[in-house]
Parts: sequence; structure tokens; C-alpha cells
Amino acid sequence: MKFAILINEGPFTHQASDSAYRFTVAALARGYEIYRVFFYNDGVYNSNRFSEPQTDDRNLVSLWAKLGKEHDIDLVVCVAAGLRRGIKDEVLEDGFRISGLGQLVEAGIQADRLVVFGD
Amino acid sequence: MKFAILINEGPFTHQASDSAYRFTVAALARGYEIYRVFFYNDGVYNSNRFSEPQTDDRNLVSLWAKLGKEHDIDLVVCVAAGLRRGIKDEVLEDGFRISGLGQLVEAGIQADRLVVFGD
Amino acid sequence: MSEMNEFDENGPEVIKRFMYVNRKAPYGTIYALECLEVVLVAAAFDQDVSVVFLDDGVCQLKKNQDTTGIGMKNFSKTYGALDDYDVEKIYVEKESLAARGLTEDDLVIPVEVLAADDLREVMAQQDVIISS
Amino acid sequence: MSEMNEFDENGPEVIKRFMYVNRKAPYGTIYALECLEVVLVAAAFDQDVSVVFLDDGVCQLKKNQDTTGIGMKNFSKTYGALDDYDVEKIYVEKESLAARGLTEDDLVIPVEVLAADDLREVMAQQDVIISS
Amino acid sequence: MLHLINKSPFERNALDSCLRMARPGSAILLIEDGVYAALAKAAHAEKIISRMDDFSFYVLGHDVAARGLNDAPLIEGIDVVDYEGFVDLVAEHDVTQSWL
Amino acid sequence: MLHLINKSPFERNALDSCLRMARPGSAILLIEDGVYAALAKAAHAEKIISRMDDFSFYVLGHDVAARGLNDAPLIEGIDVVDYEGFVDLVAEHDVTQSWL
Repeated sequence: MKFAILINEGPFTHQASDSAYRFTVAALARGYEIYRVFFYNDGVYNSNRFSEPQTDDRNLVSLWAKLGKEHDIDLVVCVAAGLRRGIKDEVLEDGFRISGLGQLVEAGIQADRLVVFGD
Repeated sequence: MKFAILINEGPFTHQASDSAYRFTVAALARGYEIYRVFFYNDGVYNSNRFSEPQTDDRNLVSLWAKLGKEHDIDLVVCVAAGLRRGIKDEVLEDGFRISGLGQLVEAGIQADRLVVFGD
Repeated sequence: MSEMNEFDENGPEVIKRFMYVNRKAPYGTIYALECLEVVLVAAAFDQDVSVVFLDDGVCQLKKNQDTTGIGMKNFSKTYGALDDYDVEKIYVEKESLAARGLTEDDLVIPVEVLAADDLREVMAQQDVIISS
Repeated sequence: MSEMNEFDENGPEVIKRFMYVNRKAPYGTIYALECLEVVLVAAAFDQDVSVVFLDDGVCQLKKNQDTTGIGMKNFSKTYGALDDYDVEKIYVEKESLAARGLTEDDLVIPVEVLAADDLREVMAQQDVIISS
Repeated sequence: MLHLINKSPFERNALDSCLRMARPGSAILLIEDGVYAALAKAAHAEKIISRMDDFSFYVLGHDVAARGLNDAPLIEGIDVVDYEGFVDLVAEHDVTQSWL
Repeated sequence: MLHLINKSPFERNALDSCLRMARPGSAILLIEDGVYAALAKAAHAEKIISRMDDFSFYVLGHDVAARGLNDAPLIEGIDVVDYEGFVDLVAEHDVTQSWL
């Protein structure tokens, strides 16, 4: 079974990204495929490579990038939501890619389940 | 009379920055001094120079920078809130400066009124 | 894995029922606008698209919006484009309208007003629900 | 401009009453943590600082928080530092506690529990109110 | 004291909390999504109507217009202000509290 | 259908709307600040208790523990799950709706 994940909020401010991350890790542990993680609304901020939390805090940008690399997960940042918020190639962490909203709809079509995390 | 403004949310996602901007413009029109605008929580995103809204939409980052320059307003981005969210010198729009939370407290002491805009 | 096989067998012809749920007021937050942007893109895919407005989401469709004073883009006219994009299943919850003192005549586009009891059944028939 | 003159006359010795208002639960959003960070900085200034917890804000002080499962930092112990920083005016609204089935014994630090009718008077005496 | 409400009374508890905690004699200004609380025909109108003697209510007209509510009756006795009126209210009251 | 509630029932209307719109037989999982709805001694407990026959209620244990509620009685009949149990619930139900 294939899962798609939609994240609507940025890191730290809301728990959405944390919950989605732990859900994704658990889904992988259960043997499910993660078809795509799509970052929309403030969710685009999860890909900002300049994010530098305190050393005893989790770094959600790195966590997502690492998880994506280890499990070959497609991490897609919405271009339209990203542009207005200043999330562009100049600040994008390795492992994320910027693309259109069609990637969200396509994920909804291809995946067997879509789970939305937001505020 | 001196006003201080605290903005807790980023541009676009919440109306906080828009409301604070219009309030500030109106306060200047009324002849009041703006002692400082302090950007906290997701408010730090208002200083991201890469923000590029659609051409028919307002650009809050430029609007703040321009207003700050025209009226010599101290636009302060919280260093701690900014670090975890990846708002650092590398992405900072001209006209904003990064500093500590003490600047918020000091604004509360020095200004006659503090108005908070958030979610 | 039964769903996957079922999906694969049917190939690209499978049409899913996508529902976009709007529960938030416009302008105070961006969710209304960015949800509309998704729906307009989604309309280009050959899927069964419906849009629901309930709770404060019904306020997105209020007529006579004039945003000049707040400096934001008035996107309420864009809802009229849904019809051009063949998005015709637009539902508004009756109880949410009534609670806000609004009626169908207050809305910028023709919609299907449904009581919660009926909207519940429509929502239960979807394959994908995207909320924002 | 009367306030300004008053302020100037008193010079740097003026002490303002700052109140930090917490109405949000911890972990679901960052506001609780980032408000605490402000209060700890504010304590270094020679001002009259008070911190109020009402509505879901009272949940910030619940004992026995264990965040290992959600991967976030447990900052509830930091409230204990408020006393070290001489922040001693910590108020919790009685009605908010009761609505959540909590009592004073459930809290990580000693606080002053006030009924809304009394807390209202304390809030009305402040010079600066910072909410988040 | 001036209280700012920027949340819809249908979605959040900010208005309820403000009405519970504000001292009678205070001013309450509805901005952003808070303006929905001013709708005379809405189910929540009674919350404000029953407290008209305790508080002075204001609503930011620009936010009312943006949301298309210029043609909807507002609760009688709520004063409509613009951004400069908002500034004046802040100046006239010693302290402003935002109910976020 | 699986419904996700991540908001405190004291602060927002998400739980109310979900209980109004969800079809009986659905599952409802409380996560993040939604877990406060599971408190047995809270004023809002009746909202869920009165619908125990209509829905299967679940709560994410990690979010309960994070908020220090492991020592607080939860409403009887709400099942506690971990993140893998959350994944199982999503897999078992055709559609998941988040009440944001």
C-alpha cells in the first residue's frame, strides 16, 4: 500500500511536521511505501536549509532530508506557495525538489492513502 | 506618543503582518512615533528577501523595508526565533536587523503603547 | 495490498473522487486562497472533483467582498472560474450558513446547499479528502 | 503626550508592570515555549514581571510531561527556573484549571490560583501585556 | 484597557475568554476574522448584545468590507472605525491586550 | 472513514464539526492538542462520551504522555495507540479526513 503525506505548516511553530515525520517513519517501519511528501502553505518552510535549531532540539529540515535520502522518498515543495514565502532554490536543502501543485493531485491519484497534517 | 509593534506571524499565511503594516502607516499618519517593530515567532519570515509574491499581490517584505527606510523605523528580527526558522543574515532583507529578545522588552519599556499582532 | 492491485488493473482510467474541504474564513488566513489554487490545478486532471464549504468556510463565498482597505487581493471572483474549469460539485452546509445569518442569495456563485445530514453522505463517498 | 513626559521625568527608574499571557497548550504549537523564552529574558530587566496562564495555557504547567515519544524538547522543567530569575508572580485561572479537570496539585511549580473575578483585576493593573 | 479580537467567534474561544476576563468599562475592537462577531443575524450575536452595557464595542470597517459584510446588518451600537480610528483607540487606552 | 482531530476542544470547533459531520461507524483519532478531548474529568468529556456508540475513538499515546496526561484518567473506551497504530488505522480505513 502506498501513502502520500501533505504537510501544511512549517517546522517548530506547529506540531504538524513532527507528527508527519513520526507517522512517515512508522509507515516505513510497517513496510508501506511513501509515494510522496508534499509541502504546501507554510509547509514549504520545512525545506529551508538555513534552519539552525538549538543543539538539544530536533532539526526537522535535516530529519526530512535524511529520511528522504535513506528511503528514496520524493520530497516536493510547492513552487507557488514557496515563491511568496521566499523558499526558492537559493535556500532549498538538498533532497527536496520544487514543483507544481499538480504533484499533490497526482500523489492523491497514485497513492492509496493521503494523510494531511496542518493547523 | 511612541508605539511599539510586535508581529508574531509570517507574511501571507495570517493577516497579522498586513494588519500591523496598515496600523503602523496609520499611526505615522496620525503623527505618532514608531519606536520599533519587533518580529517574533513566525513573524521573522517577514524579513526573508527571497519572498516573491505574484505581481498583482502585495509584497510584505518590501513594504516593511520601504516603510522602515522612509520613516527610519527600527525593524528587529528575533535572533533565536530566526535561527530555528532559517532566517539569518544570508536571507535578510536590507533594512531589517537581527537582535535579541531584550529588544522586545526594551521596546515595551520605552514605548508608550505596545500592540501585538498574531494568530 | 488489494487497493493497489485494483488500481493497477484499472490503469490510468481510474477516476477518484477528490473532495476539498474549506472550513476557514478568507483573508484572516491564506488557507482559503491556497485551497482554491489547488482546486484550479486539480480541475485539469480527469478526476471527480468536489468542493465543500462548511463552518467559517462558507464565508469565502460571501458576495460584495471589497479588499481595497486591507491591501489584499480580492480572490472571491475566482470562484466563478470553477464552473469554467468544469468543477460543478460545490456544496455548502446549510447549518453553517444559517448560523452566520447568511442565505444562498448571499453567495457569489450558485452552489448546492445541503443539510449536514445529506452533506455527511456526500463526504462519506469520497476517495481523497484534502483539507486546509 | 502626557505619558511621555511622565516617563521622562521619572527617568530610568520607572518600573513598568509587564504581563505575559499564555492561552495555548504546549507542543501543539511553539507559542508556549517561545513565550517562556521571552519571560526568561524579561526577567533580567528591572521591571515588574507577571505571567498568567488561562484557557489551554494552564496545560503548559501540567506535571509529568514526557516528550520522548514525540521527539520534542520537554521544556516544562524550565518553568522551575522562573523562581531563580525572581519571577514570582505566576497566576493561573481557577476556572480554566477546573474545566480541564486539573487542580493545583497537577502543576510543576507553585502558582497563585485566582478566580476569573480576581485575575481580571490583576490584569487590569498592567502597563504592558504581551500575548502569544 | 483596549482588547483586540482577531478570531472568528465560531472557530475559536478568544471572544469568550475576552468577555470573561475583561473588566467592565473596557473597549473591545474586532479586527480580521474577529469581525464576524459583529454580525447581527449570526447565532453568536447574543454574546455581544448581552454585554453592550459592560463594554464599548468597535469593529474595523476595512475588515468588514473585505469580507463582504457591508451589506449585512451589524449589531446596533458597535462603532465602525478605520485604521486611524484603530490607532486612536490604542492611544486613548493605557494598555492594549490582544486575545491571540 | 478515519477522522483526525489535532485541536483542543476548548480552543477550536474542530471536534464539534467532526462529530456533527462524521458518519456513524467512523473512527476518530485524537492527536497533538486534540488529545485534551480525551480527558475524562474535563468539562467537554460529555461530547465524546455521548457519542461512544456512534464512533470508535482513539488517542495517540505519545501526545498524551508529552502533555503529562499519563496520570490523568482518560474517557473509558478510548483506545490508546502509538504511531504504528496510527498508521494501521489509516491503512484500515479507505479515507482519512483531517479536521484542520
